Amino acid sequence: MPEVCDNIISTLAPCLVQSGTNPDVAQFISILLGVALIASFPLLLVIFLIWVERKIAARVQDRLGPNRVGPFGLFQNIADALKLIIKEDITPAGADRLIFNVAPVIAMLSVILIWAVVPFTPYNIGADLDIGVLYFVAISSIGTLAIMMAGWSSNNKYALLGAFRVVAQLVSYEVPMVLALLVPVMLASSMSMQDMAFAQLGMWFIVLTPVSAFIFYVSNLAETGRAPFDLIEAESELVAGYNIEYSGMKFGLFMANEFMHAFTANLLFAVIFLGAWAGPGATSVPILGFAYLMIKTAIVYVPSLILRATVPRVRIDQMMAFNWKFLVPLAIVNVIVIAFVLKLVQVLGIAPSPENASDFVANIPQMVALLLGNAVILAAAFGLIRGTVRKERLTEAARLAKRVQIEGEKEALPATVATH
Amino acid sequence: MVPLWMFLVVSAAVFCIGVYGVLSRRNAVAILMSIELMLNAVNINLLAFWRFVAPQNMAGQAFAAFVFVVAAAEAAVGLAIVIAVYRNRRSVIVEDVNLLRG
Amino acid sequence: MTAAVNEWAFIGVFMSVAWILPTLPLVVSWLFRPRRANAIKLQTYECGVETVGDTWVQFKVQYYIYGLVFLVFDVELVFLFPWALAYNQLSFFAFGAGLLFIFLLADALIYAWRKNALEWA
Amino acid sequence: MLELNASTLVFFIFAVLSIGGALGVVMSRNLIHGALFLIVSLFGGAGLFVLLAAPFMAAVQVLVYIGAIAILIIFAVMLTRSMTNMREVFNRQWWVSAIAAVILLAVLIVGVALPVWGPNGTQGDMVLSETTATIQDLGVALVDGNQFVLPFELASLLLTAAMVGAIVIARDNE
Repeated sequence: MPEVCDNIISTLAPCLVQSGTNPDVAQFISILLGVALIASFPLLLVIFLIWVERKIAARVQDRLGPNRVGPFGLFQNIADALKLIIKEDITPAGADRLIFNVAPVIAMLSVILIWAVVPFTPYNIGADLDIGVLYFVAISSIGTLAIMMAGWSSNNKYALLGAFRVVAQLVSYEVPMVLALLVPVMLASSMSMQDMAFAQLGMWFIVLTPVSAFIFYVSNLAETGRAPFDLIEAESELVAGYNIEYSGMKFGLFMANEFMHAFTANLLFAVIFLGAWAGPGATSVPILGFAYLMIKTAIVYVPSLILRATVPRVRIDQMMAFNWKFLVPLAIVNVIVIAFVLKLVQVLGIAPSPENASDFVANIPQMVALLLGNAVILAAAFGLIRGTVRKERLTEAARLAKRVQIEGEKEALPATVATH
Repeated sequence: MVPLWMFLVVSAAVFCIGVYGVLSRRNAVAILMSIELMLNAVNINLLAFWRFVAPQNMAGQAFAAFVFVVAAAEAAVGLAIVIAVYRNRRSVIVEDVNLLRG
Repeated sequence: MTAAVNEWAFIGVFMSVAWILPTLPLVVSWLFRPRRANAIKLQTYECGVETVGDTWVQFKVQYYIYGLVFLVFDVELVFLFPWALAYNQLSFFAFGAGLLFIFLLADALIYAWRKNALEWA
Repeated sequence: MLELNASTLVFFIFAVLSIGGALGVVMSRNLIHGALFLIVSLFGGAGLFVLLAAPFMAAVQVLVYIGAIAILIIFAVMLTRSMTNMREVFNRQWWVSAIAAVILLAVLIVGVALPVWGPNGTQGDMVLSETTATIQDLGVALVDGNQFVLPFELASLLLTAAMVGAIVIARDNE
């Protein structure tokens, strides 16, 4: 009947059953269609993303960027993909062929699979797993493995060394990221992505826990190898890391994967902290929710591109120190303080009840309490950073002064000898 | 749903392969990997019994979580010992490492 | 139950189908690309000079230390995620229990910090 | 006894991954291949956990084993250069171990598959309960004073001790 078949995506299965298909087969067909849609969307998107990134980087650096192929150079990346496809592909001698070829596919898979749990609209989500948050963390950790495989199987010491550096960076920054994720889980009382989106109808989590959002955003920059943490690529000093032996389309997969991963990470930020599809009219017109999600993602994605084009790269020891000595302690303190405030809010009875959780006004007392907690954390963190930086500057200045003094004495020495 | 005993057979097979690896490999890292296999078999067993016998009781899942802790601690310390031994003896073959035999 | 099974069926189908998409360009490229390999071309790339020695050079133990600290924090999450999930239903005692848990782990981090195990040097 | 449907098929896929990966671990000459086989085996285990309605444990399996322990093992292989001198994989008593393992396996299979030691779930009519405890219940149980709060804190203590110990052992003292 037409009223059943109006929304092709969400009601395909009942529609097929009505036209006489076996229910199991209908279910399978609808699942397959959903998979094909969700899996191919990021791959098509990435062509556009690379164009956006090149255009923005060009604008920041006062260049034009791609502007020859197609309108505004839109088809430049299709031309690049064609070039990569017909390029000779070299598997170096002594490489472990199977692992060498499988690694780029696994790297890309680890990003595509994340899209299965992204709630696009209130009604359209690939799989609303009850462990959604943990699912995407687990899947991302497979990407680390793919990098290790790529670096090892190349039979090149620089590739292996690069892979080691990358893996050390990725595993380090996973710790604050996951610790920061504990707070949204606590607030939503659920790990399902869709529940998390619904829990933010009243108030976005970025308002409730800006510190978690900050930690998540920064560690996502590092996880995806974006500036200022792009030591994975480091084109000006290392040329490349783990993917140095890759050429042709396999290299293309790694490169496209990097862009896709960056976008996916920002998409997750939008889902977990910016309320996913939430916005006026999203529940009645699902496509509007999808548009909101994409707009929110773009709002956090574009600054990361501008950041990439402007800031210099940090040193690896600075990067590790920033993670272990600042982000991880901050994330731990954040979890403790938020847990305490939440319990306090609950005991005082000013927490929004499940009935009015989606009401903005009911959320205000809790928001104020949480924001106070966040302000305390931020003030403490800021004070600590200032103290550390001042100490560092003083020791550096003392070191410099000492060196100047020693050199001055060296120069003065012959003169004193001469007077005697 | 597949019956309980088939899960147990899979778990038993993985466990016995792990036992074989521990008893027969010469490389210390390989032995540690075999131990990880055995712990994983234990986890399959715990969760299978939890699902089939007492799904409302939390004990099965909680025990499995503690097995994860033990596995992680074992891997961390075991591999650290392997690295330390390699630094002193330049070998990870267990038969070459007989410091305690005097 | 059936709903959850459907969700996991989706993930299963996704995993068994999604690898085709990245493999497809590799296959197309395999069909069209030239094959003119020779021994020099297949050499390990090392800034234009011939590679010296074994690929398995000795690595710093520092990498292992980072992996180790990561592993410990990763396993901690096995416990903290259920704790955070059930947090709203829990009493104040649960906050204390979680606090003690986190403090014990923070100890480990402080120890590593004091021993300079977190320095990249 | 066993009807052929989707869940049975999925079970067999994961069982083969689990056992095949395990065989790969003990047989492979190259330790990096061994570590990758270990990952395959553990991934199969994670699939079995999903079938057993414990998806949380499956995610943890991927996160902890594949994301952390496997990486640690690969680091250790590289640090000890165990790849290079691998002429003999097995020790001299390998056949004794093989016999012992096969006997153990036979005993275990008899124990679990044949009802020699009482009823054991081989009955096809065993009814599976539809409701299982959720992750929330696990969270409640972990900090409940009457259930697992002591092991919960002890787990943290064990991890701390393991980390301190491993750092002391692994570091160069020069």
